[in-house]
Formats: sequence, C-alpha cells, structure tokens
Amino acid sequence: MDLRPTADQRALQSGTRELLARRFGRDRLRAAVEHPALDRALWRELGAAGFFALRLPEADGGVGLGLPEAVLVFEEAGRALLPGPLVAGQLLAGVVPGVAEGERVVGLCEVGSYGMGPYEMGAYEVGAGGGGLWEHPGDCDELILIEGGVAGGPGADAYGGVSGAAYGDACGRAYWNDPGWPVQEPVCSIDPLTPLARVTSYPRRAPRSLDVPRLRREAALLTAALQLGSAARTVEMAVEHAGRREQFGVRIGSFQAVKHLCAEMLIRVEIARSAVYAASLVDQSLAVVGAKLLADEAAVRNARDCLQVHGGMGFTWEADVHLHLKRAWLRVEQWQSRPNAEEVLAEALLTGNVGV
Amino acid sequence: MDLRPTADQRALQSGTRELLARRFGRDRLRAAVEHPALDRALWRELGAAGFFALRLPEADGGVGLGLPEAVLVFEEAGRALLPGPLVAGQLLAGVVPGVAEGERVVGLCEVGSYGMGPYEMGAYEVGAGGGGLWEHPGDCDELILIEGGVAGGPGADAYGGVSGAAYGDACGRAYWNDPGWPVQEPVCSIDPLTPLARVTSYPRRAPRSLDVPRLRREAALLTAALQLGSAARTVEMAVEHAGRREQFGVRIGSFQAVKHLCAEMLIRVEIARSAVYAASLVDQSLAVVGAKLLADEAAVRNARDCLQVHGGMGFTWEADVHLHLKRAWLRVEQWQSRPNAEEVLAEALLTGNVGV
Amino acid sequence: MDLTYSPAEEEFRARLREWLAKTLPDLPARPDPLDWPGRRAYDLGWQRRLYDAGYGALHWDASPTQRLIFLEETERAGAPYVGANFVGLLHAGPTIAAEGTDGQRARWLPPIVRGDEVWCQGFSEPEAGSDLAALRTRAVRDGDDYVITGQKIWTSHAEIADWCELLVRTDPEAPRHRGISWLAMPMDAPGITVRPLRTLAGPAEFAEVFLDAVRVPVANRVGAEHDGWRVTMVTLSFERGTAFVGEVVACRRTLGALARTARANGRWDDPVLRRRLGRLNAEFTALWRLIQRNVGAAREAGGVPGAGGSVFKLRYSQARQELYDAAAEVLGAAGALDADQEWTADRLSSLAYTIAAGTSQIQRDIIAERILGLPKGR
Amino acid sequence: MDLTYSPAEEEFRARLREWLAKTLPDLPARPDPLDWPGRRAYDLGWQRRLYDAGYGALHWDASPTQRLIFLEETERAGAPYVGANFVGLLHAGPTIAAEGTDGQRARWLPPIVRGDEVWCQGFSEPEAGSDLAALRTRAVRDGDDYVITGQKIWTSHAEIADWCELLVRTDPEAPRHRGISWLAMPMDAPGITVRPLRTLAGPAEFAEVFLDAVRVPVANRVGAEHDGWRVTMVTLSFERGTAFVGEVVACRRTLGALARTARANGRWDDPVLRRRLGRLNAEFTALWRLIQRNVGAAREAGGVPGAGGSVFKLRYSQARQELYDAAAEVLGAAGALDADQEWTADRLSSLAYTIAAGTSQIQRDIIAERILGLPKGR
Repeated sequence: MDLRPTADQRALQSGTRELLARRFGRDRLRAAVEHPALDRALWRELGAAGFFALRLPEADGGVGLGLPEAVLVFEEAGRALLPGPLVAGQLLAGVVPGVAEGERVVGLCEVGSYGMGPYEMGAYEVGAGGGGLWEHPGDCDELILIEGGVAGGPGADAYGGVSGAAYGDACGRAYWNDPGWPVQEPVCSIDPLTPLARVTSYPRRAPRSLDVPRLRREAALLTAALQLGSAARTVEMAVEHAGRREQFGVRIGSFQAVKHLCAEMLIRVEIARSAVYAASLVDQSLAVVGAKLLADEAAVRNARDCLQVHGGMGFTWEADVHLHLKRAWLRVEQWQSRPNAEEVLAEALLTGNVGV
Repeated sequence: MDLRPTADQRALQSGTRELLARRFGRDRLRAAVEHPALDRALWRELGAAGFFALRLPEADGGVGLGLPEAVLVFEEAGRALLPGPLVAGQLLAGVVPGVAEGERVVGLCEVGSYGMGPYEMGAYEVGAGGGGLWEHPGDCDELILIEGGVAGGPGADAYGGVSGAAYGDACGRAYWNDPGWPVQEPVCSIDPLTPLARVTSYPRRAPRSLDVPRLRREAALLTAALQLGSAARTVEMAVEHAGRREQFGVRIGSFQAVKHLCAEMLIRVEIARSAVYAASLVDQSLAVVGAKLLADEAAVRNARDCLQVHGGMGFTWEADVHLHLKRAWLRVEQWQSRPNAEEVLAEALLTGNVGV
Repeated sequence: MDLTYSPAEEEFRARLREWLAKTLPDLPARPDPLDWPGRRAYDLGWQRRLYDAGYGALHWDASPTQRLIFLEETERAGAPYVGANFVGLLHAGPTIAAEGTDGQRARWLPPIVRGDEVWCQGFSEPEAGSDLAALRTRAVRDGDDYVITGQKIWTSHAEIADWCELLVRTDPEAPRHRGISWLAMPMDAPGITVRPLRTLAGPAEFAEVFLDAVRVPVANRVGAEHDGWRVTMVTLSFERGTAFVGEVVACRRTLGALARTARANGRWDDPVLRRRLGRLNAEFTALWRLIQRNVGAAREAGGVPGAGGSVFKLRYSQARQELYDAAAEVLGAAGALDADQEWTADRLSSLAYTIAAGTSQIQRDIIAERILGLPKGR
Repeated sequence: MDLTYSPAEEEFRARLREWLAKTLPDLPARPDPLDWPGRRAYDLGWQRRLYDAGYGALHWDASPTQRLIFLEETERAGAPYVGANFVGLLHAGPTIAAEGTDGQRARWLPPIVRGDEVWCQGFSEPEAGSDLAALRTRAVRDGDDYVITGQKIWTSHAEIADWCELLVRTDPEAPRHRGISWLAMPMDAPGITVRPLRTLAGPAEFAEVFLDAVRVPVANRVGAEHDGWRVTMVTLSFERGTAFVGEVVACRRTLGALARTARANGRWDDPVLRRRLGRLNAEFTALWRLIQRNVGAAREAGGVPGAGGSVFKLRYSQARQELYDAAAEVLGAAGALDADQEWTADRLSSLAYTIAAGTSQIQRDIIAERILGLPKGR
C-alpha cells in the first residue's frame, strides 16, 4: 500500500515533463494562444512517445501501462497547458485507427441530456441547454458524439457505480461522425487555447459499440488529472512570483497574507492529488466523481489565488495565469456537473457503500 | 437622508450602555452564567428606564420613540449579552399589563409549522420537528404561543412583504397561556445564559388578537439587532486581545493573519449594521429578512473568528467568547430560517420589487 | 437615522429623471469598443449634454447626497457610463478642485466638466503596484520645467487623453513618501510613448506609458513640491468613496436579470443556485445601504470620504465576483464559456476588483491599522 | 502507486478484526465522563488487553502501514478510544523510544504499553501557546536534581497521570529555542498542584499544573540538556501524523449517520444540505487518501511523519468543523441547541481543532516556509 508513484512512474512523469518542456515550451504556448490550431507535428510526436498508446497492450504496439500512469502523464499535460482533444486521443487510441500514433485527431462531444426519448434514426437536435460543446472543431478528423448517461441521471447506477447494474445501451450511446456532418454554431471560446463550437444537430446513425459508462468515467478522471496538473502549476507560479517580487522593501512572499494564500493552494493540490491518484487505482465511479469535484475546485480556486498573488501583473494577457483559470473553467463543465456529482456522493452515504 | 444615528439616538445608545455596564457588568454576567434565573430587580430597573416601554406613546407612560431607537437599544443588549426574553418584553409592552414596567415577564414561543390544519379548539401537539423552543421557561409569568406564518410558507406574502396581501388569520395565530399549561420537556441549553424547554403540547384556546405578521417581523428585526451588538462586541474583544497578547516577541495583532481576521470581522459588522438600521427605517419585511440573514452570519462568524484570535485562552469556560457564539447560534434559529429567508429574497428578485 | 430626502433633493431627483427620459432616446449609437476616437467623441458628447443641463461638475461641486442621487438615477435610466471622463471627473478633477490654485482650477476644471478634455492617470509603475510609494519615475527640475523619465502602467484611456495626472519622484533622497510630486502632464508633450496593454479580459482601455525626458512646466504641479503623496491620498479616497454607487445599482439590476434568465432557462429549479441569488440580494441591498451610511460620514468630513470606503471596497469587490460566478451558473456551460456573452465578459473584468486600486490584502491592512488601531506590521 | 496490502498486512488485519470481534463484547461498561478513577481504570484496562494480545507497542514499534490498519480497524469495530493512554502512546512513548537511553526505554516504555502508567503533557503555558518556545517554567540544577518552578496549561489527564512529559527552561541566557530541556516528571512529586480546567465544551480532561520547587532527578531528562526543543519537535510531528487516522474513519461513519438521520427526519429533502453532505463525502474520502500518502512518506523517512502532517491537519480541522456544522442543520434547532445531543457536544469540541496543537495560522506558516520555501516573515 503506497499512494506515491513508483520510481518507474516518476521517471515516466519526468520524461513527459521534459518532452513537453522541449516541444511545448513557453514560446510555443504563447504562439498557440494567438493561433490555437493544433500543431499536428507535435501531435504525431506525442503519438510516437506513446502518449496516446500508453494503455494499449504492447502486442498492439502500445506501452502496456494502466490508468495510474495515464493520470500521471495527464497531470503533466495539465501543468504545461497542452491544448487539444487529449482525453479523446487517450480513450480512443486502439478504437479509431491512427489515433494511437497521433496521425488522426478525434474529438469527443457530449450532446446528451438524460430524459431523451427512445433511440431513433435520423437527425437529432441538441437543445439550447447543456452539452454540445466541441473542442477544436476545426482540427478533428472525426467526431464521436456521446448521448445520455450523465452522473445522477438514468443510468447513474452504472455510471455512478453505486449499485452494480450492468452497463448497457440505456447508459449512453456513441455515434461516429466525420467532422463535416454535425451542424455547429461558433462559440467565442473563453479559453484562447481551446477553440469551441456548439453542436446543434447531428445525424443519428446506428450507435457504435463503445463502453460509454467506462468512457465517461475515464474521461472524467483524466480531466481531473489535467485539473490537478494545472492546480499544481499555479502554486509553483504563485510561489515563484512571491519569492521574487518586491514591494514595501521586501519580497511579498514574506507577508503572511501571501504566504497563507500559497499554503491553502498547496493544500488543495494535495487533497485533489490524493483523490485523483486513489481513483486511478480503484477504478470505481464514486471515487472518480469525488476526485473530479475536488480537482475542479483546486484548479479554479488556485488559478484565482495565483492571480491575486500576481496582482496587476497577473491581470495582463501576457501572464499565463489567466490561461490556467480559463482552461480550468472549461474543464469544470466537462464530463460531470457539480450538482449531479454532489447528489451522487450524497446518495452513496445512504447506501453505506463508502469503503475504506 | 442619513443612515447614522442622530445625537439624541447616540445619547440613548450610550445611556443604555452605561446602564447595562452598571447593572449588568462582567461579575453579574458570570454569575448569570452559573445561575441563569432572571434577575427580576434588573428587569424592573430596565422597565423603569423605559427599555420595554420605549415605543409606547408618552400618553400611555411610554417613551414615545420608534423602531430605530428600539434597534439601537437592542444592539446594546446584544453587546452586553443581557439574558432574558427581551424581544417578548419589547413587543408585548402595552399589550400585556405589567410588561412595560418590567413587573411581569412574558415569553414568546413559536410552535407553528406551516401546513397546519384549520383552526380547532383543543390540545395541540407540537411535532418533533422545528419550533417549540421556549426561552427561560422557569421565569415567565405568561407565555404567548405563535402558530404558523413563517417566512416562505403560506402567508409568506404578507410576512415576506413581497406582495401587498393583507395580514390575516392565515398568517399565524397567537394563544395566551399561563406558564403552567403547556406540556414541556427540558432541553440542556447550549447557551448557559438561556434556559430552554421544548413545548410539546398546549391548550389551543381561542386565538387572541395580535398582529402576528408584524410581531414576527419586529421580533426578527430586534433579534437581528441583538446579533449585531454581539458581532460588534466580539470585534472589540478580538482587537483588545490582539493588541495585548504577545507571542513570538510581538503583539499578535501585528501579524497580518490576525489583522485580516479582525478586518473581516469589522466588515461583517458594518454590512449587518447597514442592513439592520435601514430595515428599522423602512419597516418592510424583505429588508428585515435580509438584515436578519446578514446579522446572523456576522454574529456567528465573528464569534468564531474571535475564538480563533484568542487561541486556547478563548476556549476556556471563563472567557466570554463562547457565550457570544452560543447565543448567536440560538438566535439564528429564532424567527426565520435561513433556507426560507433565502427563498423569499430570491423570489423578490423575480417580482423586481427591489426598490432603492 | 433617516432614509427620506429633503424636498430640494426630491426635486433634484425628479428633474434629473425627467431630463434623462427626454435626453437618452436622442443619444447617438454606442461606438464599437475598439473605436477609440469614436469612444472619445461619444463619452465627451455625453458629458457635454450633462454640462449643458447643469450636471457637469456634480462630482465635486455638489453634496454627497446629490451625487448619490445623480449616480443612482443615471444608472437606473441606463445612461452612458462616465467612460473616458472617468479620471477627469472622479480623480484628477476632485484633486484639482481640492488642492489646486485658482488659476489651476480655472485652466483645468472647465474643460473637464464641459467635456472638452480627457484625463488619464499615471500612478502605478511595474515595480510600484500595491506599494505605490515605491514609484521611480524621476522629475528633475530644469529652469521652469521638470524633465521626466520613467514608465507608468495601467493608464486608462491614455491613447485619447489630453492630460495625465502624473506622480513623479522629485526628491530621491527623501523618505519614500516625502519626495513625490503631483503634476498635470499634457499628453502631446514630446518624449511620451503610449503602448496599449492587453488584459485577460481582452483589449481594454489600459496602456503602458513610457516617458523619455518629457518636459512639464513647474506651474503644472498641484500642491507643494514633494507633497504629492498627501495630494494623492485625497484622490484615492475619492476612488474608494461614492465612485462605485452606479456599479452597485447596476449589480442589483443584473441580479434581477439573472433571476429572470434562470427562471426562463430552467436553472431556477436548482434551489442551491436560487438561494445563492437570494443571498446576493441581501448582500447588494446591504452594500447599497453601506454607501448611504458612508455618504453621511463623508458629508460630515467635508466631502472627503474616509476609511469607510475600504470597508465598502473590500466587500463589494468580493460580492461582485460572486455575482458573476452565479451568472456563469445561470448561463450554463455554453454561455459561461462564451466570451461574447456580456455576463461572461463582465466575469473576467470582475477579477480585477480585488486587485485594482489597492488589493484586498492592502485594504485589510488599512482597516486593521487605521480603523481598528491594531499595531502596524511591516 | 498501489492500494493493495501485502499478504502479511492482510493477515494482520484479519487477525486483528477477529480479535476485536471476540474481545469487544466482553468489555466492561464505559464509565461516566466525570468519574476520573473509573476512566483511568477503563482506559488502562483496554490497553492491557491490547498488550496481552500483542498490540501494545504498535504506536512506535510497527510499520506505519500496520499502525494505519490498527487504527482503522479499532475505529471501525467501535473499540475504545486511546483515552488516558493518549500522551503515553502517541507523544511521550514515541519520544522516549526515539530519543531515550536504553535505561529510559526500559523504565518507561513497558508500563505504558502494559497499561500500568498514565502520562500527561506539560508543554503549553499561559504565555506560551502558539509560541511554545516562549515557555518560562524554570529548572535550576541542584546536585542530581532539577528544581522546577512555573505553570503549565492544557495538561490533559493530569488528575490521573503518573508521569508528565515536561518542557522546562534550563538555560535562560541562551536563545529561546536553545535553553529548553525535556523531562519526565513523576506526578506525585511534592510541589505539584493540579487544577481542572473547564472549557467551552464543559468539563474536560484538561488541567492547569502549578509547579513550586518540584525536584526531578537529572536522570529523568530525555535527550541532551538544552536540547529539548529538537526532542519536542519529534513528538509534535507524531501528533500531526497518523494520530488522526481513527478520527477520520469516525468522521466518515458520522457522515453516514448524518445522512440516514436526515433521511429519517425529512431534512434530506433540502438539496442544499444534501449536496453539502455529498461534498463532505468527497472531502473525507480524500483526507483518508491523504493519510495513506503521508504514511508512505513516513515509511520512507524512517517512521517520523514529515511536514505533510501540517497539510492534513489544516484541512482536517476545517473539514471536521464543517461536518458538525452540517450536523447542526441535520438536527434542526431543537437538537442543535441541546448540549446533551452527542453531535452538538462534538460540534463544541470541534472548535478546538483549528487552535490546538498549532493554530491554523501557524500551520499555514509552516507549510509556506518549510514546504514551499517562502521567505520567513516574523
């Protein structure tokens, strides 16, 4: 029993950090902020380094590792603010040809609200309400649309993992589309690194075989890992700034007010990290729901505190702080909603299935 | 337009403070903590000073002042932690003989939950749920039971003041009782200064004529004034302690962490004071609901922060901090519930009746 | 305690309301936010109308209560925001009115109130943010001029300003707060370079201003030489006083709009969100009442707002951020992530409120030390 | 990363669980909280049973993982709390085990693990709370004894303790941290006066201890003379380490009970409360995982918990207060105001958590300076 990464896992993590520092350093990051089209060469390099094929069996050309390793690698991607449909790439490697190698870019888009009618062929209109946001619409070679099955709705038993109900069609369906098919409307994305569109209508073809509850659970966990990496990075940024910036004749990090902001930031990271790492090991929906909730909080609140520590300098476009905040806001909306997550976690208290 | 007390009002307030300092100083307070029976001599002296008769016309032997003055006086009572059914005394002076003079002690007890059946004579059982707490059961010569009409329930229109619906029987009823009649069970009161019992059953006689919505509104406002006084006092206590106590070779008030706790305490007081004073002038239910909500927050959170500033010394029984916290907790439960208050305030946003 | 207005004040309010109802429909269309000359013309045009109607100098020539009524009514009527006239009317103007000579008042105040000239503020520097007294921009006396070299940041409307209220260090040997002077610098003087500053909320009205041997006549100094710190504190306390009245009224209106939007899009069914909005209703009502209390205190102190402004500013900047966080929940993902949505853009701008014009950390120090009398730390 | 246990650990857990199931039904009735001799007998009796079953010295003689399993299983089974053995098993014992001589270990450790002797802690003083190094209790060398005069506070179980781990100032001339020594003081020595301390949560296990020329043999000093500060830090880091494992397990159980109570009394229908409980579920699960991570770090550091304990302690003390605030809402007015309700009493006790064993303010300084490396303030 040891919740800390092994030596091998630490090596994987630092290798990823070095790769990203080399291939997606600050200059690349700022260039991407102004021109957020995906860098396909970087994508192929990530593919070659095993970023997407991480969990595929070695026999299939993969790295043969598991969810804990994917989480560690995604923590690094979140730290570096690496843009692109990373979660889709990780989850669909081995499912969609070319994804594992980084040759083909595939997107995932939640269009489902629970309470949908029975499955019907034909065009399906996405309501004005939730869902339907598509990351990097101009960069995807293919798009997979996920309907239904969100936490707390019908099918939550399977997704929430509260009872042992079998996965099934009722818990969500996946539709393949080439990216020209869905009708989309542009969204002026708050995150300069992540172009967005809203899918308003798409052809509802025969659903494809994909374990949607597992896909959702792993997507939420990997997104939580990205949030964790961002939260950890903003502590570093705040501490660096506070240790360098002088006001009133001293480094501002010697003020208790600044110190205590930084301490609370670290605590959020450590709590989120404990939850995310553990969820990667138990692969249980309830653990994922809690981990995403805490990682979302850590990422958003740390980015805001980091901004506060930076003062006016953090408010400029040239500072990276806002990129973390905006991306964190975006990820909060992905794969689970806070109200549903809290309801699922509350319901689990009644069933007594809290484990240890 | 001036939201600050006039010279006359300030004189009334400082006169009250002096009276309480003289008649209910620290020694009396600590004696009351160990033996919380009401000091009837003090009660009569308060009566003679016009504490209860404040708002009665001068022709009837009262002081002829209004709700703003009552609020200022109650702020002082809250500051001094003065025990007893003060709100009942203020609201029933002139209604129940002897109350204005402090000769007779009368209690008010909310037993109503909304959703009660139609009015019926006979014994009425109070459910195990909310309400039914009776302050100083052993000290009251008389008890008035208030049924129904809480904020947000049926009759909320009148109570909440959101629409202009007329006051009426549907908004609550009052029953007179001598204190021997209701069936009560003892409660080990968390507040050592306020003995409590729970009324479980009482004779439902013919309701008495009393403007229950107004009574509730004014009770909530006066309770908010008590909370405000307590919140203001705990800032003073924290500042006094922080300016005196030395650790690490300096007064702890020179630490930013302590300073900022104290600053936030003051802000809560000033916000609550603004809301409470304004509500005493507009005499409008929505203003009272908001004022009580903010004064409750200020009293509870300030007492907790005061405890934090005091450290271990504040955790002792001999320190007064806990008396403020416990009384604040008690008052939070009186005359309105937070969920209902927030719902009423939200509903008012829709009707657009926010005034300026 | 009294919430009623005097007959004269009520009449002032009624006439203003009537004038606004008559005037606002005739205003030209609002310019594009990136059209700087258009914005200048629009904002100055609005000020000119106010001036012609007798409301031009209200920001320093009327009672705090009248100012309160003015800001409240213009905001309620949806009148234009003070815009490019912000520094002139709320910072530099009040300072000159309070501290300037008769000649200075005659030179600078009429063009501000008539809507002829725009002012900007040259206070902050890259190394002097929270610690404003650390400013380094040097002014060296040369005959009847100061020769100024240095850099300013967060200068709003610098691109279209005629004048800059500038803080410079005139005595580098004196203690930090003692060697500073307050100057009115013409923005067309040689040696000034303005570079627009992009913020996390996108293109904004801020700029960096680089000063390379800029000559400013000594006669442009307001207040005594080296006494600029005290002069500045007058200005800053204005900023923390009634300047936010209009914003609080606007927040209350936004809160109502949030509730109606939530009701329309179904999010009203979430009691957690609903109750949060209810809590914010109490909060903004109380903030409004706090301003009214501060106005009374300011009246007593001769028009200059006191430290009570810090209490307001701290709580308000927090509440404003909570308001727009709630707005994001009302909008839902598709709206909260859409920077074109007005509330989403406002959410980004709200992030500056706990930083600009004194961080919340500094404000808490001020309250603890100046109001509560706790020992000064360091 | 790995959440599985080794076969040996699983076997340890299974045997312990079996033993608990067999042993607990035979325990005597719990004594009244005010019956001090009864509490001493009960707590020591439980420790004796643990000792007889081979679990006596687990707190310093086993791997962190075993300790984790032990605390988890005893709490889950509803076994007695460590009670009067707290200081001996979790503070003084580990310190003596780590820093004592062979002779000292032989003298003091067996009676602790056998449940023969009770220890109390004499660290805090009225003028030395957060600033423990300010302690003034003086020890003057006189032959083979120290002669000790001073006052201690927050000494738990002093009424029934046999020994006190005492911090005294042996060199008043040295810098604050350098002149302190750690002594084992017999509580029956002449000159000791114990006065029970009443807390806001009512009668508690705390006392003030007055020391008037108390003689303690020099041989009772653990560690070098004047080196008591370092010795103490070892003890305190134990306090912030695994000591809270059982409490977190208990909090998770309480959380489940809160949910079931709320469902039964109808408060479950309030989604704000319900979602708050859901949020706390995530929180306490994560705190539990954080302990598991810290155990790994402690194993690496040779059993001594590191600064990670401060991270846990800060968040946990906050979460525990939130838990009992939620409990008050579940109970409703009649329960939340009734001090006889267990959760209401626990709510009062929870208020100490952000103060005792280092206030949250001090913990944040520790994290900022020792973990994050921010410059030391003052």
